[in-house]
Amino acid sequence: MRRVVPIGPYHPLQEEPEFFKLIVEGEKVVDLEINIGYNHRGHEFISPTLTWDQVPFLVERICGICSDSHPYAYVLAVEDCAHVTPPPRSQYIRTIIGELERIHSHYLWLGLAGHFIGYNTVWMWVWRYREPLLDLFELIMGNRNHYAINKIGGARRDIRKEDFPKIEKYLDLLEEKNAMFTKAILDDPVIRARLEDVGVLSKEDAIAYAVTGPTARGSGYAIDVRKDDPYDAYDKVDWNEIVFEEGDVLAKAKVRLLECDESIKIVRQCLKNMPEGSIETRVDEIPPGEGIGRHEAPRGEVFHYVRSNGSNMPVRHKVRAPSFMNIASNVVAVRGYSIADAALVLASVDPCYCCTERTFVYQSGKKKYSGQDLLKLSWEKTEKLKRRYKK
Amino acid sequence: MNIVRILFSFIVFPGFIFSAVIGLFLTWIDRKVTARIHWRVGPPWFQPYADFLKLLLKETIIPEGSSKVLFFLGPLLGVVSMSILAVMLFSMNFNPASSYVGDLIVIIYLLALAPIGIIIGGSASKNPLASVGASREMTQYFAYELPFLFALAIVILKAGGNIKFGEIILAQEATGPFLYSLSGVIAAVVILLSTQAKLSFVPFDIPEAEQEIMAGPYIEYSGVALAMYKVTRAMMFFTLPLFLISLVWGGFANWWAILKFLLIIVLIILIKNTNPRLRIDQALKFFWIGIGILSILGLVLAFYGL
Amino acid sequence: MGNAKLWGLKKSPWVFHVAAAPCNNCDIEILDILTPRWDVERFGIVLVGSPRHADALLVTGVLNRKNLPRVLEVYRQTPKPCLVIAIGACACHPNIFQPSYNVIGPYDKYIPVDVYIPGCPPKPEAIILGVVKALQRL
Amino acid sequence: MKKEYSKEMLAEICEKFPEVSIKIHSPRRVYMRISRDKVYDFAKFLFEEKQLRLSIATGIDTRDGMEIIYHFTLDEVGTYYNIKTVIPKDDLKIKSLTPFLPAANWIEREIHELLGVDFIGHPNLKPLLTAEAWHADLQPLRRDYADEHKEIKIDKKTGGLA
Repeated sequence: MRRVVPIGPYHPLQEEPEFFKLIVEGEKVVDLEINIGYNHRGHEFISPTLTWDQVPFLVERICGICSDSHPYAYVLAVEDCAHVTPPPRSQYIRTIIGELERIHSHYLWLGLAGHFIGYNTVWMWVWRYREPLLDLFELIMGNRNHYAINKIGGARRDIRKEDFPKIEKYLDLLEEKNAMFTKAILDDPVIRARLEDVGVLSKEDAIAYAVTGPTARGSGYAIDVRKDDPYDAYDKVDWNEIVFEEGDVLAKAKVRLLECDESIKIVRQCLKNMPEGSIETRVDEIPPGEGIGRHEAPRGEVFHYVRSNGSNMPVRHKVRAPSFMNIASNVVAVRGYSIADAALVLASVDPCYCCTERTFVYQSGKKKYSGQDLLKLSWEKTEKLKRRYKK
Repeated sequence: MNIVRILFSFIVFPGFIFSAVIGLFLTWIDRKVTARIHWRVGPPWFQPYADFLKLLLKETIIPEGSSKVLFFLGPLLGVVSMSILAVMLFSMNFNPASSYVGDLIVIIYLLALAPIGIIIGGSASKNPLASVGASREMTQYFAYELPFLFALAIVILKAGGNIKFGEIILAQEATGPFLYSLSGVIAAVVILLSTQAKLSFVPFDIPEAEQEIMAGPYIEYSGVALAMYKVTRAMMFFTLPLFLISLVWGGFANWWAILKFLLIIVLIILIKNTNPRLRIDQALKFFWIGIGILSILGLVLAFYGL
Repeated sequence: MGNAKLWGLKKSPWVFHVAAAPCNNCDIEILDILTPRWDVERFGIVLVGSPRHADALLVTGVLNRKNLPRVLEVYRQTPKPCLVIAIGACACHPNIFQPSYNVIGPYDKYIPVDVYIPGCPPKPEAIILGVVKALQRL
Repeated sequence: MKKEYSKEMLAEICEKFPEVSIKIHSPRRVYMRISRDKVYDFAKFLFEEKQLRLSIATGIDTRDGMEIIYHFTLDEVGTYYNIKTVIPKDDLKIKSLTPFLPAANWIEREIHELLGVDFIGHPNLKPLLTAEAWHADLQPLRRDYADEHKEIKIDKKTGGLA
């Protein structure tokens, strides 16, 4: 007897609305229909209505978890188009933020993966150690998410000398905790029973569906933009690409866990070797032409293509998020497994589909705080954080 | 006069109201301990009562096209069976003479009523996820019931083949709790794991896996009906550990029982918080092969008096 | 009776999370307030899996043509009385997404919204403050 | 050592497809122009024989016609080989790549939906992103699109069309 089990559009498995129709026989999934578009906001339509320097703020709001990756790929694309090379210090800054974001994203996924298999303790513990990283972001860039660090021709903010030890201190904590999580999660027999040989995506399917990121590397398909097409500081640091052959959910989890260690390594080296100097080159105009930017986001390769006609706005701006390719591969990965596994497999590619700065708090129609007041509150908190970290 | 006493014992003490109040308090302990394990603070003590009160006073929506009678029968079955179970456990512990032949069988049936209520309710909801939940509940019931019955057989064997509940308690008073023997430990472990499954706690919360099938059988329930399910769950959290204590740990008609009771509760909460959810086929394998063989071994040991 | 109901609602608001077309950040911050540093379970706030169990809907992101019918359906399925709390700048106004063909504007055009918590994303403190304000207004 | 595009590969392409015009934008960004009829064979050659990965395809509405760019990448050297083709606006048809490359499925559906290009041989050319109530003949990324979405009225009760 065939039945349709809907997952979504509103389902606790996903933070975002997507609709998966699982066609099941008993508990076994025989087919999957994916219906997306619940999150379609038309970025490619809005982008040509904004100027070159406004677009990073728009693409930042494609996805809140990879809110560094999209602007990063976008500025790389524009720099490719205009043949601009940003100053070395800004390259290092961008690399550091890119890697810190990767840790934040992988930890987020790890916590949610724990939640999905009903292991809330993992979720709470992992997110407990993710929280100081968000404080660090707030300290460096003034916001917990939506960092706004990338700018055409450089970085928007500098990392101050006095923040270095704070980052180092956090990395020490993280290194210790990451070893703990890796051991705890990979040695737990019940977790292994749930994750091993589930949702296997073979290498052939991975190539045919052109998946990217940890999803591909978990299937033995060794692609990583940071190694293949090194940009910014990635060819000046020493790190390893993590590849596993199995293709199951456990392999993807392993890739993400071990990648955090590599990210720690990269950030340490960047902090150590960071050159002095300015953090941006002036870009006066974008000449007519086209440019491609790619960045290895936590989920895979982010691809941005821009075309300029010499005016102050892009003519066409194409965005390809890694999940666009990864989610389509679920159709083959989920077939033949049970509903309980399907939920896990759908989450295992770390699906991500994906707001502005005006803030008011209204209380029964009366304005209580203005934007300025809130900005002040925010500064005060940043100061407080700084004091706390000094101790 | 007698009727009033019986009604009092079923509705107030130790029946519905008493076990519901204590049960809800235990769910607070559960949430608090869970929160502490998670490095959190956790809810205040009145939280489960506030939840219950709010659900009672909220709108109850009956999904279109589902049978009203069956939709409410589901939660009602659980509440009624757990009230009766609480009364039986108390009367037999404090007055073993009130026991009659075969009352253990009655208790087994009462314990089965709660999952049957969930299956009825889930099937009556007319929701694909609820029916998946109901079918998982059924599978899981068949999974844990077999070793559970074997464990009860161990207890009966050790009590000298007596299926009177009062006799089991008296036998333990005479020879010491069954727990202090090898087969008694096996029986206790099996009953504890079945309790975990009966309570639908992780790793056996498969029927109501929130992240997979959105609370499963309860998905369409709201207001009073959901409150009844919640209170059934709370009452089970009270009566099932008591059942375990009276079967293998010498009854609860003494002050030590409170400590034993809390120990079992904390054990259940710890198991809940240090395991991920199993898949339904893994749960089936676990109960039938792993725990099944263990319980048969216990039966053999009990036969030789170990 | 009325007081008891109010007390119950105030002390135990169960929330269901409705994400229309968000960028994920507000959603992540909502999950964040459940985790150790903020722990809203102290106030009895629990994230539930079905709109049937919910007392409050946390809505995030902008509405678009495809998810509007679903959001309305979720609102219909929620037993009344229920609060609607719009979290994030997008839920209050489409903002940067205004020119898009697929975005159809703020929530309050379609469902009654009780509280607005703007910010991109609002800090967890702001979300907790907003929910508490909403409960105080009851 | 910085890896980049290989001369041998470009020579092989020129030999097999003599009509390709190649522009090297930067060491790792190669743009190749080819006529519409040859795109299928060329893409097949790149995917099957040269093991290139299809990253995405971009559709651009230009004055000369609908331009489609297939972004292929060779991960060993990290180079993008982009196939450009122009389709005249009065005949928006091109052969689909989906039969041999499943990854192209969603990409082509998206271009079909937002720009109105028909992909011949595509198994399931249904709208991917827009709502059920969206007019199929409205393609928002085209140059002649003039905010027609403002005309679509919404029923406030059901969320569908008024």
